[in-house]
Formats: sequence, C-alpha cells, structure tokens
Amino acid sequence: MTTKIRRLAATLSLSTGIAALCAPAMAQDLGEPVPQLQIAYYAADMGPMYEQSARVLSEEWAKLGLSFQMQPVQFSSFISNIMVGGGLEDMAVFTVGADPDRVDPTYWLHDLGACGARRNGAKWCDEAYTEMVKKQRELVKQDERLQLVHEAQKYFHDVAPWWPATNTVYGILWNSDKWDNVTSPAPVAAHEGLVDPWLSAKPKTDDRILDWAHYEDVTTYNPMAEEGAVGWVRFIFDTFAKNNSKGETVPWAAAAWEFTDPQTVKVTLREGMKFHDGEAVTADDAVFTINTVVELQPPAMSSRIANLAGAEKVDDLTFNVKLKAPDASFITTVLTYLFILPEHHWANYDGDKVARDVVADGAVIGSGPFKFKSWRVNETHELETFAEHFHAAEYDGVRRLALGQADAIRSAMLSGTGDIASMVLPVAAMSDLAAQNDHLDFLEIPSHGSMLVWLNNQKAPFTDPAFRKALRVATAKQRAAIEGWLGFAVPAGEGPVPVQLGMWHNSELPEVPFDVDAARKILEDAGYGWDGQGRLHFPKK
Amino acid sequence: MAPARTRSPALARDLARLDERLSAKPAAHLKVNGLSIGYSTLRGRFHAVEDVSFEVRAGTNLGLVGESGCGKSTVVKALMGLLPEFTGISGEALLDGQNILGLSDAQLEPIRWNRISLITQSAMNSLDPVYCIGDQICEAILAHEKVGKAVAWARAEEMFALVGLPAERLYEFPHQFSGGMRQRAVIAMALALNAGMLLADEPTTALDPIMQSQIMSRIRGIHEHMRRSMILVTHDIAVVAETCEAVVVMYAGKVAESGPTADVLERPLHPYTMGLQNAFPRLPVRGQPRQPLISIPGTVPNLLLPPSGCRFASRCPFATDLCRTTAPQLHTVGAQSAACHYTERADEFRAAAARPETWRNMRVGA
Amino acid sequence: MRAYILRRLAQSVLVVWAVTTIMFFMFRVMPADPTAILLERGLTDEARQALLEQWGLTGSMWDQYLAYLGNLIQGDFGSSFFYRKPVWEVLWPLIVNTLWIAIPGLLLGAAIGAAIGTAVGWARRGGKLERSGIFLATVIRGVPNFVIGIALLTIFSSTLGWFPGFGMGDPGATTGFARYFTLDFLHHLALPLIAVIIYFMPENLLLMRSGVVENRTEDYIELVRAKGVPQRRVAWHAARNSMLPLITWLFPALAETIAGIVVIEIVFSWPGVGRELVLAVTRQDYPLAQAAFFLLAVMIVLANLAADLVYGKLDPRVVYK
Amino acid sequence: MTQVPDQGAIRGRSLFSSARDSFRLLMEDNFAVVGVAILAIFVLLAIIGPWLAPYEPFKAMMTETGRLNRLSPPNATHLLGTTAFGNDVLSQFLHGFRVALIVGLVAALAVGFISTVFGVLSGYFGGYVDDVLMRLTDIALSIPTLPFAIVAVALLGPSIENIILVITILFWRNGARIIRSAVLTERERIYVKWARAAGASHFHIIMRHILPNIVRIVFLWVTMSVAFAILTEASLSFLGLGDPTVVSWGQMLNTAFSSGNLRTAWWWVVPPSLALVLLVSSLYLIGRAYEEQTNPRLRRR
Repeated sequence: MTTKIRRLAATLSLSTGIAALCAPAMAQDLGEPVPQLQIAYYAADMGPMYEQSARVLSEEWAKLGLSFQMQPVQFSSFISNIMVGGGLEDMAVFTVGADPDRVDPTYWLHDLGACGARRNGAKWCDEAYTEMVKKQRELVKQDERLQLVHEAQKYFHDVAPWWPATNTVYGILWNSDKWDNVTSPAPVAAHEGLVDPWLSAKPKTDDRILDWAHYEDVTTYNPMAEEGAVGWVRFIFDTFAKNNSKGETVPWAAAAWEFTDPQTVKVTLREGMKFHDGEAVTADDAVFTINTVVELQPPAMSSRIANLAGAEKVDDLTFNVKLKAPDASFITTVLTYLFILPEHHWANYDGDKVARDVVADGAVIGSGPFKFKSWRVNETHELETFAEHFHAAEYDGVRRLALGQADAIRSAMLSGTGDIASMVLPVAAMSDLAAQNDHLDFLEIPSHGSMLVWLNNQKAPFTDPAFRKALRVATAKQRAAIEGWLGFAVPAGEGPVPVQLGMWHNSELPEVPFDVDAARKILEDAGYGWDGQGRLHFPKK
Repeated sequence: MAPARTRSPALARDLARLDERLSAKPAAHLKVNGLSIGYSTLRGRFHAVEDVSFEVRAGTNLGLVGESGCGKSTVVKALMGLLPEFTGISGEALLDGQNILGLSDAQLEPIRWNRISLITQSAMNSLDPVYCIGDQICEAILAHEKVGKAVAWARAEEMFALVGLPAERLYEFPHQFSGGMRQRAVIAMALALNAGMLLADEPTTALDPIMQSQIMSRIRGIHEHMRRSMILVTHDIAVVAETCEAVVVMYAGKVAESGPTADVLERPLHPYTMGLQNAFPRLPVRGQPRQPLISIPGTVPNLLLPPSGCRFASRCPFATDLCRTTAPQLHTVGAQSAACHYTERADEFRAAAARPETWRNMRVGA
Repeated sequence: MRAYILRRLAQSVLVVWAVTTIMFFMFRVMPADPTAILLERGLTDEARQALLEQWGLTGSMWDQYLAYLGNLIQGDFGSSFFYRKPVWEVLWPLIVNTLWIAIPGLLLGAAIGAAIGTAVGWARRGGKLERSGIFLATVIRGVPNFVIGIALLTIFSSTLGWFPGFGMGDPGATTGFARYFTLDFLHHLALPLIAVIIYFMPENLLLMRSGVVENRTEDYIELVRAKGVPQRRVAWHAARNSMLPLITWLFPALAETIAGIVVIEIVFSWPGVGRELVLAVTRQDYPLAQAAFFLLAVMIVLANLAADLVYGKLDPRVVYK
Repeated sequence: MTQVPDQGAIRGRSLFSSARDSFRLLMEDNFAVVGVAILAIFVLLAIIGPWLAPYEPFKAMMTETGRLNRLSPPNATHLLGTTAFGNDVLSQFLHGFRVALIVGLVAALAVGFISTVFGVLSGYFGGYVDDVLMRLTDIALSIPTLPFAIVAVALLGPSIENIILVITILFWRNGARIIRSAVLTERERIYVKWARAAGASHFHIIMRHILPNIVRIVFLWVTMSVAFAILTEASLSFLGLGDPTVVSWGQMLNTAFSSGNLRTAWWWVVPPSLALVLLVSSLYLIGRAYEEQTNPRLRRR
C-alpha cells in the first residue's frame, strides 16, 4: 500500500512536476529531499474509519510532494506507545472519544497540549501556553476562565502544533413502535449518558423492559473498579450531578453546590433519597465514599480523583469537598462522576474494597434509578426500575445484551428483540436501517469526539511552523468526513477545543479553508521546492 | 469359562435339533461348464480363466492343481460369487442343478455357507481382527439358522472340538492364535453349517510343512467323517494324490489335463502335468530310483497378451511349430482328457520328462 | 496398562507445561499494554504502577513466570484484568455454553459423517453415489466455517425467519441451569449446532470412506461375504475396522475443532469460551486468555490420551506397554 | 531378492522426473482435473486481476450529488455494487485473488520446505535428532491452531508477512510427522541399502532415492498447506486480525460483518465467500487425488 500511495503521488506530481521544471526553482537551489513520513493510525480492530481517513488525508498531502508510509497501530499500543509513551515517529491520525469529562476544555487545552502533560504525544512544549492553560483551570469564576480559555485557543491556533480534522457523529437507533421520547445526549456519546435517552424513554406497549442491543459485557458492578461501563454502573449508583444536552451541569443527587473558596466545594444533597435496600441516603454516605476513594486511590478512578483531598460532613444533607488545588473543572467532570456508596454495606468490609466482588456479596446496592437484577456473563445484564427514585423511569427495567458484533445487533433491532442500539453498528448502518424499516427511528448525536492530526513537533520537518501550516491547509477535512466516516462526522472547527463544547469554543478563530495550491504557496514562500519528480525538498541552508 | 459342561437341558435340546438338521444335508453335486472369467483393465481385456469345465460328484473330492497365477483361486472365487462386480463371467456352474454364477449378493445369501462354504487361502488375513473367533463363527450360523446366540455358540464349540481346538479359545481374537490354529478355526467356521460343497482354497499354503500335513490329515479325517463334496485347490500334487478322487490341472487359465487322480498321476498326458510332478518331492516308490526334483523353467505367460498357440508351448521341451501356432483341443483318452496336440506321444514324453536334462537343455522363451 | 497410562500422563503434563510456558512468554513480550484503556482515560503513573503490581506484572519476567507456575499448580489461574475476578469464575459458565454446541455437534458430525462415509465407501467404485459423495464432501470441506455460519444465518434467520439470529436465549428467558432445557434454548441452539455439524462432518466422511474402501478388499471382508450374511452386516465389518484410524484422528480433531468453534461462536454471538478468548486477547486480558489457552491445550492432550485408550478398546490387537 | 540390482537402481531417480510422473497420474483423476482447472483460473486472475480492476480498491465512489455511493447493488458502473464505504466490490474482489494466492503459496512453500527438511532429517538419521524433533512436534501439536494464530498475530502485529509466518509456525508440525513416517519406510527399502553398500553419500541417497519416492506425499502436504493457509488467513481476517493495508476476501467479509451488512448486502458477501469456497475446494480435490496416489489401497483396480 505504501508503494501504491507513492505511485499515486508520483503520477499526481508528474503534472505539477512539469510545471516545476519550468519554474525558476532549480534542483541546485534545493536542500535535502523531505523523507518519507510515517502515518500512524488505529488498526482495523477499531473500525475501518481510521484507515480510510488516513488514506484520504494522505492522498491530499501527497500532492505537496510528500510520500507516506501507512502504519496501522493497535489501539492499546497506540495509547501506551504514542499517546502516553512519546513514541510518535512522524504523524498520527486518530480519534479521542466523546467521553463525558471531555466536555470541559481542560482536556483539550492542557492534557493534549501543555508541556509535560501525560497525553501530549505531539511533543509540543511552549512555556507561555502551558502557563495559560494551567491558570484557566484554577479560575473558578466562569467569565474569567472563559476569556483565558479563548485566549489560549488563539495562541494555539497561530502555532498549529496539531489540529482536529473531524468531529465524530454518533447515533441512536430505536424501535419507535415500542418506545417514545428517546432523546439525544449530545455532545456525549449515548453509551455514557443517563437521562438521555435512557430515563426519558417512554414505553408505548406492554413490553415495559428496554432492551439495549450492546456490544460487550460490563466488567464489574463495583463502581470503584469499573472503567468501561461507567454509565451503566451509574444506573445503580447515583452521581451528584449530570451534564445535560445543552452543556450545562444540572443537579442530580446533589440539589446544589458552590465553591466556598477555590479549594472547597459545599454540596447539598437532595432530600428523601433512599438506597435500594430502603436505607436513607445521608451526607455520611457521601463523605464515607469520597474519603474511601481518596484513601484507596482505585486505579480505574485515578484520572478523576487525582485532585480530591477529602470530604467532611456539615449536616445530614450537607458536606464539604476539599481539593488539593483549585479546580474549576471539578463541577463538570468530578461531580458528574462520583457516586454514593451505602456506608452500612461497606464500612465493615474487611477485604480489598476495590477488588470486592459485589455481585457475589449481594452488595450491588446504590441509590440510582435502577436496581441490579441479574448478570449472565457475556450475555445479558438486567436491571429493574427503582420506583422510589426521584427520576424513576416510566418503564419496568432495562437489559443490556452483550451481542459482541454489529451483525447480531442489526439482527436484534430488526427482529424487535432489541429496542435501542447506540454503538458498534456503524452510524451509517443505523441511518440506513431507520430509512428502510418503519419500526426503527434514528437520531444523530453530534459529539465532541475528535479525529486529530498529530505531528512530531520535535522532529523536522514538523519543527517548521510553515510546514505545519501548509499541512493544515492541505487537510481534507470534508473528504475525511464523507469518505472516511461515511458522512457521519463533520469537518472540525478551528483550534483545539471542539465546537461542540459550546461557549468554551473560540468561534472567532480565523477559518483555514482547504486549498492545496495555497499550501504549496506557503511551502514555496518558506523556501521549499520541488525536484523534477515533484518531490518536496527542504529549503537550502 | 467352560460352557460345554454347563449346557442347560433346553440348550442341549436345541443344539441336538440343530445338529440333526444340519447333518441331514446331503452332499452336493457340482458341474461347471465352459467357465470363462475376464477382466477389463486400463490396458485391455484379458481372460484369467478360459473355458474351464469339470464335475464334482456328490461326496467326492476334486483337486484343482497348478502353479500360482494360473486361475485356480479365481475359479473358487467365481463359485463363491466373490469376484469384483465388473468381472465378466460366462459359462455355468450347476450346484445340484441350479446355476450359481451371476447371482446377486442377495440371491446368493441363502446359498453361501448353507450349501457351499469356503476354507480360505490365508487364514492370517481372513478373520476380522476386531471380533473374537466365536462371534465370527456364530455370525455365519445365525445368518442362516433361526437359533439363539447360545445355541450357535454351542455349535461353534462342537466345530472347535472337531478341529481339535479347546472351546474356551472361541473367546479369543485372531491375533492371539498361531497360524495353524487360525487355519483350523477357519475350517471350523467352514464346517459350521455342514454345507454340501466345500471349497478349500490352498488351505495350507501359508503354513510350515509339519503344520501342512497336520491340517491336511485333519481335512481328510473330517471329510471321511462327514462325507461332503469338496474342491481342493493346491499346487501340491502330492496332497491331491492323497486326498482327491479326481483332479483338474490348470495352466494359464485353461484346463491342461483332467481325470481320475490315479490315472492322471500314473499316466500324465500333458507335459505340464509331467513337469509339475517332477517339481514335487515324492515318496520313493519301491523298486525305482529316487527321483530328482526338477523345476519347470520360465514363468506363466502374460495373460494380457496370450500366445496364439498352446499356452505352455514356451516352456514345453516337446513343443513344435504346431504348438506355437494352434491352440490344442481337449483330447480324451479313457477317463482322462488333456489339451495337447500330442497325447498319443505321452509315453515317449513321460520317459524324457523324467530326465532333468530334458528341461535344463531347452531354450526358455523361444 | 496402569504403568502405560501413568507414563502417558507424565508425558502429557510435560507437554502442557511446555505449551503453558510458550504462551506465558508470548503474552509477556506483547508490545501492547493492558493498562492502555485506562491510560487513555487519564490513568496516573502511580495508579498505573499500583495496577501493574496488583496484576503481577512487575518484577522480572522470570519471577512472574515462577509465580504464575506456582499459582497454576495450586489451581489458581489468577484474576481477570477485565472482569476483576478469578478467571475460573468467568470461564466456567462459558465452558458449559461452549460444550453445548461442541459435544453434540462433534458427535453428530462424526456419526453422520461416518454413516454416509460408510455408504459412499461401500458403493460401487466409480459409481454415481461414490463420485457425488466424494465431490460434495470435498467441496463442503472447503467451505470456511464462518461462511457456513453466514449462509445459515442469511437463509434460516434473516430470510425465512425460522430461527433466531444470535445469542443463546431470548433476553429475560429462564435463568440458571434450567434454561438449558427450555424450547427457547433449543431454538437458539439449532443453527450454531448445525454449523458445527456441517463443519465437522466432511472430514469424517472422507476418512471413513477411505477406510471402508481400504478394508472392503481385505480377505476377511471376502470371508464375511462368503458367509452369506446380509450386505449391511458386511458393510458393518468394513466400517467397524475403519473406525480404528478414524478414532486416532477424531480425538485430536475434536479438541482442534473446539478451538475452531471460536469463529462459529462469534458469528452466532454464542457466549462461549472461544468468543471470550478472542475478546480477552484484544483486551490484553492475559490471565483470562492464558487460562482459556491452557484449557484448550489440556483438552487436546487429554483427547490424545483418550484416543489411545479408546483405540485399545476397539482394537484387541493393541497391547499397552 | 538375491539378484543384484542393476546400476539404475543404485543411481535412483531424479526429483524432477518423479514429480512429473506424479503430475501425470494426477491428471488421470477427473476431480483433480476440475481442481487444477479452477486453480489455473484463479492463478490467472491473481496475475491479471489487479489490472482488470476498474477502480483502486479503496477509492471512495461518489454519487453525482457528491454523496458517498454506499451499498449500491450491482449496476452498470459497479458490476458487483459498492460496499458500505463506497468502495467498488469488483475491484476489491479482484485484488483479493492475488492476496489469497500469495498467502497460500508462500506459506505452503515455507511449510513444505520446513516439514520436508525436518521430516527427512528425522526419519533418515533417526536416533537423537529424531527424538528431539518428535518431542518438538508433540508440543507443537498440542497448541490449538486458530487461538494460537489469534494471539500470535495480535502479538506480532497484523501484517501479511506475520500472518504467513504464523501459518508456517503452525502447520510444519503435521507435515514433518507425515513425511517422517514416509521416509522411515523408504529408508528400509532394498535399493537404499544397496545404494548405501555401493558407497553412495547420504546426500545422494536423500536426493535420488528418498525424495523422489516421497515427492507425492510432499505434494499432498503442500497442497493441503495451501488450503490451510488460505483458510487461516481468511479466518484471521474475518476476525479483524488481517493486514489492513491489503484487500483479502476474509477482510471484505469482516468489513461487511463489522458494518452489520452481512445478511443483506449479498453482492458484497457472495463473491468473496464463493471464491474462498472454490479455491479451497479445488485444492482439496487435488489433495484428495494425491491421497489416492500415495495410498495404493485406495487406487481402483
């Protein structure tokens, strides 16, 4: 395939090459040729979109006189070697998911871009920028923070160490003969939501159990250890707050919260909540939970609780959360994530609480809108509606079917066994099914999940801002969205923060339209040139 | 493990009835007329057996003699209906007047073993290795007689006693038997239904000489005891002399000579018979010098391209041009008949054939 | 006999140890990182270290290996990284599910294959039955098992709608052991079972046919024919003797086929060991994948041992030394 | 058997002539002729297929309105329709021939070579070498193939070279055993002993006596290995462990499977399935004929 792209590049550059021959730039005016560049992307086990997108993007970049080596990398190796391990060779085209904690700009600005940040795989380091993005996190006054966030985006956009290409569109497919009011959890992917569409759905028939045609199993019902099916476990264990589809953080188990100082948040619980075993939920339970996770530091929770210092009770419904450092993102990312364990089921447990097998112990007890009913490994999970919950569903229960593959999910949706599907089945297939079948409806969820173009900012030619900008201008976002993602992605906006984050995104950044000729012009102006074969050469030293 | 001693009265009664029924079977009469057997192969069609006729009178033994590859066993297989289905068979074989050639397996079912049974050539391979001997004998009995397994087993014990094997060895598997014992087991099996006609296809070939004579004397003993008809296929002319009333000598798929054993051995008409006699050690006849062993030089001709004349011509020390061009007819001399152009010169040939030089000096393959 | 079995058992233990060792080191040199998913979600360095320690992934490879072997000898397969509980608890119900399609599928496949194979082997050489039998069996043998699955699903589930298209039971059906005896379960079982049968049958058929063809010209078959027993009985003798080589092939093939059922489980979304093994590999869940692999290796070794013993039962000539 | 064999018997046969004999015998089997004919067509398509392909296999087809031409049933411009990703099925299908044949042939040659070397060394020299090699195959035979391939490919990374490597590692063991037992029989033959007595070198005996006589078994095994290799590659690709940079039939099916179109887009599913079945079946037909050759008891009389 490498050769194929090279060949393509050669034929394409033939025409431009002839022009280049006539151009004044002669071979002796040029420096070394730009070497072949490696593009890493998620291997096909993550779906064919990455492969397809990387191919489309590199096709356009090849028109700048570059050649590429396609390097599929398995997801886990990609994360540990490239994203965290600093092993990026030249370029990478990959996505970051629409996780709920990423509705806060800190992830995009700081985690992916600051000096020394663990996920700064593009290896760009700028002290001034790092200062800015660290500072914004500490500004608990929203308007101050917003201004700094916008400023940082401007700075980043001018330097262009990396840029997004597309934003992913997710989808929900559901049986509209049987269910009503299935709502969109945008910008978060549907599998992480809770209110939308799950709790809002209303049954139209006597079948009052919502069957979710899902891909894989839940690993454990111990919320301190679960990391894949976080949203599912939050069906059982209430969080303090929720993010809604408008991007706001709204009360859930907590009725209210406020920063009493930059490192203290006072939280007031909702009145009258009960655990599934009938005991009342009190501030003691919340304080116990927070102090337990701070003490145990469960690895699965580490990213969210790193800044937690502890909690103390104020009265039966009120407690203070102490932070290690001021953190404005605490509300959007931690309050919406932390759960409440019943102290009476956990305080006297002597074993390793993080590793506790709660199913075997009969301790899957929370205060959430659903009660645990059964689990058949790699087959089904069944939860019952907890009628006493303040936001109880209007149906009797929810089942998660671990079907393992798109084809079975499709079959389940067609046969009526599945009521709702939200992943694995490609969005395009969902949309097709809804168009072809009267009983199925489809909902698009534009998300903040982004496909990013990463460059190794410590290596030539990417150390040259002109080269980076030329590549950015030649990034075929539209093609990637249509051909790579089958139209179920949208060309990304400018800057590191996705448009889907609403107010956090700086909409005043200058737009960079796709234009290969303009890109060539940028390179030419910076002293780059092309040889007889149309191959790009560095400027002469 | 000694059921013979513990037979219940009912079993004993049933067994007695079965024995009675079987021993009432008469010996069979077999007449074979113009039997020809041909195969078609990739390289053409050939006749393994051509125009063979003979008769076995009820209660007598017929010896079928010849070198290996001359079609003896093929005749036996044809009579049992065991030749492959694509074999071309013509002629008839009348068993008590009924033609048994060309019948289907289903039609043969009531005839096989019931009226005509077989002692096979190599007992080594002719017993199913995964069943015990008793089961294999019982299988034959149960296929033809409506008796219980116990009765069949008891009958098998009787047969084993007849061939001199202890009854408890019925429980053993073929590989636990020695060659001679296996051969006796096969004989016991062949006798199980007291068929009127017994085909013994080289029953002793695979055995050592001592065992050979033991088995043969047992066959003779049984024959005298039960008075069945029998065709004994062998290449050992001495065995025929001791056992059979009549003999058919075959060469290259054709009958060379036939007649009463005494006549044929005393006064062979065909040079092949003479050669055959020379090739086997004989007990010295009183008053005559000890005969040297002389083998017939050369080999049986390729039947795919049979010689146009007498098939024995290439190995015959007395062959003439006539022999090499024209196939001889059967000439009858008394009770004997022989396929030789020069039956009238038989006396002269016999004298010459007794001298080793006669055979040694001929040009083989001329 | 006992000495023989003991010696074979000792050999088997050695082989299993070798396979286990190979697998252990294969997983350890994998460049992939089992903590990757957590890393992507922002796992801190300390937490990662704690996790690696908890999973027994720190220390030298040699120490890890010794610890693993030590635990294995005590019957402890370790804990699944993914499920956070003992591997055995995860695998046990899945093994039962796999056996439900494997054992009946293989037995039926072998029996049907052997029966048809005998008929084809006994048929006239060069005749219609023989030729079409061989041809069809050879062609069916060439159908990859996932194509069998796809075809069955497309025809009988999607088009005709006779059978459900996935899984082991309707959601909300009977739970517990009783579920295996419900109509719903049998309904779901049908297609994957048929797929296993079709997948497994042709080789049995061809082997049996070869055996019968080889045996039908043997002298003892001639003698059985001469005895005037019914033709079916004669064919049985040939079949009975052809079973011997079939058995030596069948048992190892059985284990191998259980391994091949992986694909069928995935196509039919059958919650079995095979599907879990593939998932465990993609999730870098070493303990689970290693345990599943270990079980398969043990199965193959035991199957070989069983083949030896059954062979001895079927063939009186065999003497164990 | 007391005759002294003539010079020819000591000299033995050339590998080439016995291979030719074996092929001639093969062509006497009708089924094998069918297999060879299908195989020949496949080889031809593998050579010219990529040129016949009307489009680049991964090129996205657009409709006039600028939308992706997804899942279009067969029509005049796309004879076999398009995939869910707007790729031309015919073009992908045609590229698949080369991949299948390359995987099959390279893997089979490697397997054939290794199993022959091991089998011959083990069978011919026996003793210590034999013991060690046979214990090795004992272990190798206890490794379940597909699961091992899944793990190994996940470990090495999904590329066509690695898949071929894994297939070679997996299948040499059976071949080595079969060839070893054939060599054991050949070694005891009278003409080998005579050749030895006449002072022939081990190399000469192996090349002129042993190999020419086991060449059918080697052919049988190589033929079967081609089939196994193609099936294994297809299974791995179907499970999503194939090389993402090439188009193989297993991969096409995997894409159809993972995009949930397996049971509806027949124009996308049927061609690769059918091609796999035809190819593997034709190899089995040839293999069966070799089997009858190597086993005289199966030959028709």
